[in-house]
Amino acid sequence: MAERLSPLEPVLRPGSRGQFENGVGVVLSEIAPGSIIQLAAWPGQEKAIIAAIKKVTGLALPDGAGGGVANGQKAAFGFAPAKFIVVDEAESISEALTKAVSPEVGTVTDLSHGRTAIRISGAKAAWVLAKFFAIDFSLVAFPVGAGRSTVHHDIFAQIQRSAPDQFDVYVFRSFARSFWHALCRASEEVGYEVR
Amino acid sequence: MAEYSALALIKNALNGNKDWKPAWRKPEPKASYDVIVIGGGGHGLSTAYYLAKEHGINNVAVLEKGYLGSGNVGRNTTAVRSNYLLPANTRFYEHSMKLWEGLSHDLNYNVMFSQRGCLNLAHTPAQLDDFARRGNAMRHLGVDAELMTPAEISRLIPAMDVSPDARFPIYGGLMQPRAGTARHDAVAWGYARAADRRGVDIVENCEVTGFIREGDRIVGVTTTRGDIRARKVALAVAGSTGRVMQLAGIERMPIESHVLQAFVTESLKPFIDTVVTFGMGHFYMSQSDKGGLIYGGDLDGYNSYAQRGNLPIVEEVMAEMLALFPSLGMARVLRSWGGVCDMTMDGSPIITTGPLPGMYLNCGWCYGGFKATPASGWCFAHTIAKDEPHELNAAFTLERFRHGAIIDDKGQGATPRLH
Amino acid sequence: MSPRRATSGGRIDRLRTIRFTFDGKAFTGHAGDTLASALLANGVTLFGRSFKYHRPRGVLTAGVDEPNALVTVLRGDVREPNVPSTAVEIYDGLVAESQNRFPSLKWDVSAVNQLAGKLISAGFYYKTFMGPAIGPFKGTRFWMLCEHFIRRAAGLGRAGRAADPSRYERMNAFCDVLVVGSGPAGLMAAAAAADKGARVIVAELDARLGGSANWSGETIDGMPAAEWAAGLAEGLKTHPNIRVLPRTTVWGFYDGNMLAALERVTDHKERPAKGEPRHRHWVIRTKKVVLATGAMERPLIFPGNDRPGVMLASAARRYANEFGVLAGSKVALFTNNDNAYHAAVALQKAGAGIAAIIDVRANISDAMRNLASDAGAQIHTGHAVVATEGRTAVTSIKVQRFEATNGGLSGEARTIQADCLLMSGGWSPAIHLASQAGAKARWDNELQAFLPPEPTQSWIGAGAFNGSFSTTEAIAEGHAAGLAAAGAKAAANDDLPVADAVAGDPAPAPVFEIRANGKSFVDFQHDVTSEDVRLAHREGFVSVEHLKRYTTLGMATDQGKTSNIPGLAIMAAALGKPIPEVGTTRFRPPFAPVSIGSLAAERYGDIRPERLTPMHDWHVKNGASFYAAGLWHRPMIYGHAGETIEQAYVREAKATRETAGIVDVSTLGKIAVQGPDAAEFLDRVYTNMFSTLAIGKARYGFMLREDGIAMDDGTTWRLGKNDFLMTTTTANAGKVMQHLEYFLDIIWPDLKVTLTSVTDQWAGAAIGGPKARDILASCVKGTPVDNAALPFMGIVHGKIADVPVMICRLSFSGEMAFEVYSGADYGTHVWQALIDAGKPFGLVPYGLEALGTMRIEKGHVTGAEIDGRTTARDLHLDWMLSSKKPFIGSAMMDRNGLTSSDRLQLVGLLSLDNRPFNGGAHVVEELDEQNPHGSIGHITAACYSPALGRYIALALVKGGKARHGSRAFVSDPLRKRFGPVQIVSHHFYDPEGSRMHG
Amino acid sequence: MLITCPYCGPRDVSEFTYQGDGNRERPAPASQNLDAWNEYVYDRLNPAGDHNEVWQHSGGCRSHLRVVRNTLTHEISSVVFARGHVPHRSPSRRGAKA
Repeated sequence: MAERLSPLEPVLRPGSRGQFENGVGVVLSEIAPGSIIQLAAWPGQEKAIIAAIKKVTGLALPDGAGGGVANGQKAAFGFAPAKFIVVDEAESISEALTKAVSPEVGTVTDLSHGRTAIRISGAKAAWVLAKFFAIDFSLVAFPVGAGRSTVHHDIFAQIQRSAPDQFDVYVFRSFARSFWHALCRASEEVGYEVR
Repeated sequence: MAEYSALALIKNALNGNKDWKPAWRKPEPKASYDVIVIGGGGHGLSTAYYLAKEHGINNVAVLEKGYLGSGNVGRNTTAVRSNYLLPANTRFYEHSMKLWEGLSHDLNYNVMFSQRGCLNLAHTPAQLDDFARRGNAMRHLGVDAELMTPAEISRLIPAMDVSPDARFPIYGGLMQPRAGTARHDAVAWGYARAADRRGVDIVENCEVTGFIREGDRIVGVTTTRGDIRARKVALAVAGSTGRVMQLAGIERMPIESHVLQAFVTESLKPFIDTVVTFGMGHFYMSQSDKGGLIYGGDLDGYNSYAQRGNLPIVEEVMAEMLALFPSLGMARVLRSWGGVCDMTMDGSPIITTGPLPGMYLNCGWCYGGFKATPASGWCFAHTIAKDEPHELNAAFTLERFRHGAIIDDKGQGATPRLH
Repeated sequence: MSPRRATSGGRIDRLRTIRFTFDGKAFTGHAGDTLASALLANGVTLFGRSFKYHRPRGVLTAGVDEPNALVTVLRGDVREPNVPSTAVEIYDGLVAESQNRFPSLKWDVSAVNQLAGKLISAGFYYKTFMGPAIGPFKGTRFWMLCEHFIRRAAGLGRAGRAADPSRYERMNAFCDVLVVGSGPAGLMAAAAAADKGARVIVAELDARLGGSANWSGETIDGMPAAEWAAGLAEGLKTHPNIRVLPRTTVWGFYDGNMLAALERVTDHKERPAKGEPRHRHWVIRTKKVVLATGAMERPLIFPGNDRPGVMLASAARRYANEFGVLAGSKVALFTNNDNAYHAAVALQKAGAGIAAIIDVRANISDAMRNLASDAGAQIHTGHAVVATEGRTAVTSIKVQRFEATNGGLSGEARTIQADCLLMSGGWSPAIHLASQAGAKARWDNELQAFLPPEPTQSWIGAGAFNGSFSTTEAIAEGHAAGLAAAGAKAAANDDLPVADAVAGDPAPAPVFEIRANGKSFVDFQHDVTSEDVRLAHREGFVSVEHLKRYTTLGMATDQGKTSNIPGLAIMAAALGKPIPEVGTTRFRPPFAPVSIGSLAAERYGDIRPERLTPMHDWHVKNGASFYAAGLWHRPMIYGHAGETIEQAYVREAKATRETAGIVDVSTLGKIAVQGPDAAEFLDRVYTNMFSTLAIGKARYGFMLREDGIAMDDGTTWRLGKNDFLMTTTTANAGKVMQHLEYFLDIIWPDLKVTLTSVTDQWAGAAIGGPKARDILASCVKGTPVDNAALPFMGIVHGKIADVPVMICRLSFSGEMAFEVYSGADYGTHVWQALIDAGKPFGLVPYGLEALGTMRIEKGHVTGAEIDGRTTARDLHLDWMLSSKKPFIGSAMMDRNGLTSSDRLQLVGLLSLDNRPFNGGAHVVEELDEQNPHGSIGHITAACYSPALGRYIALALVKGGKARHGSRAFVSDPLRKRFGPVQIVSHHFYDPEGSRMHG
Repeated sequence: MLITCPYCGPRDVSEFTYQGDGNRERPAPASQNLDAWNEYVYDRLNPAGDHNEVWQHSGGCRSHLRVVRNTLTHEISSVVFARGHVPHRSPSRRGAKA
């Protein structure tokens, strides 16, 4: 099959920029997972969805609003009541999930092309993201694995904290380039490296 | 000699300014009047003035719960224009414009009406067509309107970014040359003084606490300064309509009260000589004679009686301002304030008899109240005096919603925050 | 050595010399100086001109409350007007200018305004300039002529036209405790809260933490207060729980304990570091706020109180102790309270001579007498200053015996030589933020000040903010507030720092004004005098708001920080009422002026993000020019060299009708509607039926609002039993999504439906024209695309260039056409494959102009017709209104206002003079170019129709269909286009649809 | 102003869309009672004080919320899901194991 073309392709230029002479504050990269899948449960069917996610991906989602888990190749998190995002390096888990979720339980929606996944990591990652998003990035308020739905003006974002100093930001594909530019600019102050 | 004139100024200056009279008396309310107007804002005062002037009804009290002009007449961005799309609105606001043009003389009070023009910027060809539709609609009703090219706009407002590389480049604009600004407080004070000189009692610090009824009929009000009876009780309390109608037992109205913020910068030397609006958001600006840039944007977007705004709109307005004027990043906002607007379901006002016998209602001014002040009072006075609307306000009924005869200039439907 | 720089003292760095210019003249100062302190040190007394009378003015204060000494700071062409020089930190190369003077600060022609004095008193402009009632200057003309000159005389600094090159940023912060102010109270509060584990932010508006400790000259814990504060501040900066924000003004207290602050990150630097913002706009959400904002000293109101060299006593004390600068060499002080005595000592220590202390009070304490004697000052109790002399600086003052109880003056006026007069009229706590938070201040008669109200939001006050003016109180209250904010309690045995100072009486004598001959200024910047306040009283402008608005008292850039209380007091005296009955104004954001750039923050230069389709880069490479469509960029035309826009779209449309064309439709809103109740849900939201739609088929759908007005249209595809893909117009995608979500959540929560925006998931290419099917057939694998396999409104799945695609046969252009959807990341790949496949057939890419042309020819409606006022019937779409079921809007759509016969209805127009139409032109029955009237409707969209070979338009016209075949006129006075038209059906082209059904 | 979304926690008002008076009752879909429709579509309670409102967390989880908010002080006294969804517990402090 043809290569997938990221909206960031012409603008993602590896290298260090901004005030990086004394070390980079953040590292920016695109994750480009094979699959980004949304699952939604009907009332009372959340556990069944969580079980289906576990069955297909092996990821055990914790209870609670915005709870999530990330292991490097795969990730999952809640982003709205009874709604979850599952991310996988593999391209076609949507079919497996669709099989695992019957219409009585909920729905599966493939967003693999519709969302662009940008990773920001490093000591200043929370500082840079706080320039855009009005959510509390402290570890206490936003634990590792958890997911958040938020917005920067017109740009809707789902954010998962995949490590203490690492966030994966899912934005609508059509906005990805604009957001990338803004993110780079906001990172200049702390020095950044694009990988 | 007129009470106010250049000669009077000189005469009084020579006398140490000791002889100026109060702009209006501070009378005790009488036990009864022919007409009570509730609300000592622009609309209430102009209603009282035109009742006296046009209809010879002088036995009138204007009741104001706080200080005179404490509502939206003193909290707006002072723009005056009649550049509406739909004929009912255009005719009404054009009548207002004509009254504005003679107002300082009429009131013997300089309301500083400055016809410096109002320019709506268009940022796409489709938007320019839309503005042309409106401008042509105005022209077909005898109202002035012109389209401007980006080059003309650049000459008129040199500080504006008209470059084609702008995020939303300017394709042109709709200009109403006769539009402009007026000194908002002066409008309230000018009407108050002129009404006072015609015998109207203006009673400040007099809050209406209830309505006196005989059967269904409203025959007066109870107030913090005692009961006052009247043959006719007229409401001009936009911003508080919900609250006052509740006192009359009417809980539901086609109105939501929303807070609208406004801003002024520090005084600057002349920077912009017209009123300008941004087409890809909600932003409007002019410059006061003192030099402050006066500007505003969208409603905060939720019901409020608090006259207090929130931060997101502040940020949005400033961002839009800099999109047009990138040199103003270093200018500074000096003050912000909030006014409470009666937002109706179609964005157009209500001037009507009723809804209760003995009651007359003037409300629902949304954003448009200040520029409407003369015509609103003029039409309302007619409606009160004749017990039927003038043809200029005949469409502004309460019943229009039920019948679908809505006057929706923005085409947003029954979502008040979008009008 | 600078003439007014003390030989030692202050917290400036005397080893670092900084060079700057003021009004073109070179000066030097030291690191740590403000522009005001550096200029004062150089002996400069004249800083600016006042607003109305253009009187010479010097420095009144040492901080953000400065009304007089405003300057414009220049960086190249970029101007920052109206900055108080008291708040500008100097840096090498700083260029500053004075304002509101011509030709120079020293010789200002407008100073002639002073002669007009009484003529241009408060509100004079309301009483004149109306002009004649008849003649060429009637109406508004005369006023506008006057206004022209008034505007040029008014205003302060000049804003530039050069774009501001600065960067601004927003920062969202969360904490447990925000401490505002870092004087002794703030420092103590921050330390106490952080030690209890709270996340703390400390904001200080000055560069240096410490507040009054930096200039009080007191001793705390046995060391100079400034050193004590510096030590504590150092501890805070390294505390893991604390973020310290110097140069940060907390200016707004918003709902929900959300505060806004402005950090001036680089204003004090010659140039910012890479990526560093000039200002950072902090939005801080905090559980508790500790307000330790201190208090501001008030001036006294007496004739000549505005002369350069008249300064607040606390400001002079600060200049002496913090900057090592003497406000004068021979200093007189005028006071109604004990504070001036401390200032006298500070100045004397710094090297000034103290000429006299004039105190309105008849009796003062022994402690104060001792201070005066330490300072070598002669005390004149029961006296007042009645005049000052000098032109651009004080040279002497006149004093007279004064009776504080009745304000009476008596005896001979005596002259005292002094080059500086310091005044102290008592203190006003800086309660602005508390007032913004929503409550009303309360008057304290003892302190003659408004004190903070009961909190309406979650804040705690400490120190001078509370009216607790001693350092000992500030330390204790700060400590207690910090603990309380962190949820702990202060204990009696807490070991607190001990401040050592001569105790003064915090209460001033209730004297605000000395009434003697001459102008006494209340609002210095706006030139509001005490006589203006009394004039307002005479004319009935007696409520505090009327006073402000009529006289402009307190409306200047300093927002009345020095003038509000004296103004109120003079009005109260005129009314014979106590001050609180006149009222206090509610403070509103901002506390001090805020740069507009900081509020626009990262959106300055980037007002809205751009939305790009998957094929955007292809369009750019292939010569497209673009329109903004909401946030999207959409190709308008793919112009060839030398083509006009009309030529380009005519070529594109023609090619499409003759062979084939392809257009990017990825911007259409796409909503996945999934779940067992999806079909039922669609039946309720669309006017027509969707439950009957077969899997693998699409249907055109139409939506109304609740009020029966048309809302949106689009096709919806049934991909599975429980799986629909709805498309919306580009413009309404977000609105329709919210509309559907509202009904699902609020009205029909029992329906099992999931709604997901999948606009960005799919790339869409619409390929249409007589050759479209052949092109598809040549490149689609895995499915036939003939009439049988892919009938009108059918959907098939296949592959193009190895990529899975979904193809629906539907048409907007009126040609046989197909929408090809693929995963967005494959969009360009599929698009290129279609372009390649189409090459032999003559396929052309086309843009919105050609798309618009073809839809006008077909009479399809878009946003110009579905404009929020039209109904389905107006648009001849009544056939879409199912009578078999209720749907959103069905109950309201038949109201008589929406069905009356004179509504605007959709028609077509043919140009009869072979000239183009413009959108927005009106239609009339009788042409009158001079006096246009009688509009019966307007043109919604117009084009040259290549298919018809003439100019056509869609229009909304009263009566609509009934006028088909009749003649009318286009009337477009805005563009001076008038001419005859024929009204026809809106279906101009192929009304039977034979081409698309083919 | 902050609104505490039952799912997302306290968020800025800018993340929410106001959907107005929450006291309105939609007539049965097939109802022809024009008075009832008129009241539902056009009439609003507009109290000065506590108001029952509907908000959507459009910049977050997109849930609709029923909010009781004081129109004089902007104080919010209650927020629940409009959709009768069982309120979620707040996220555990431990979070997920990475």
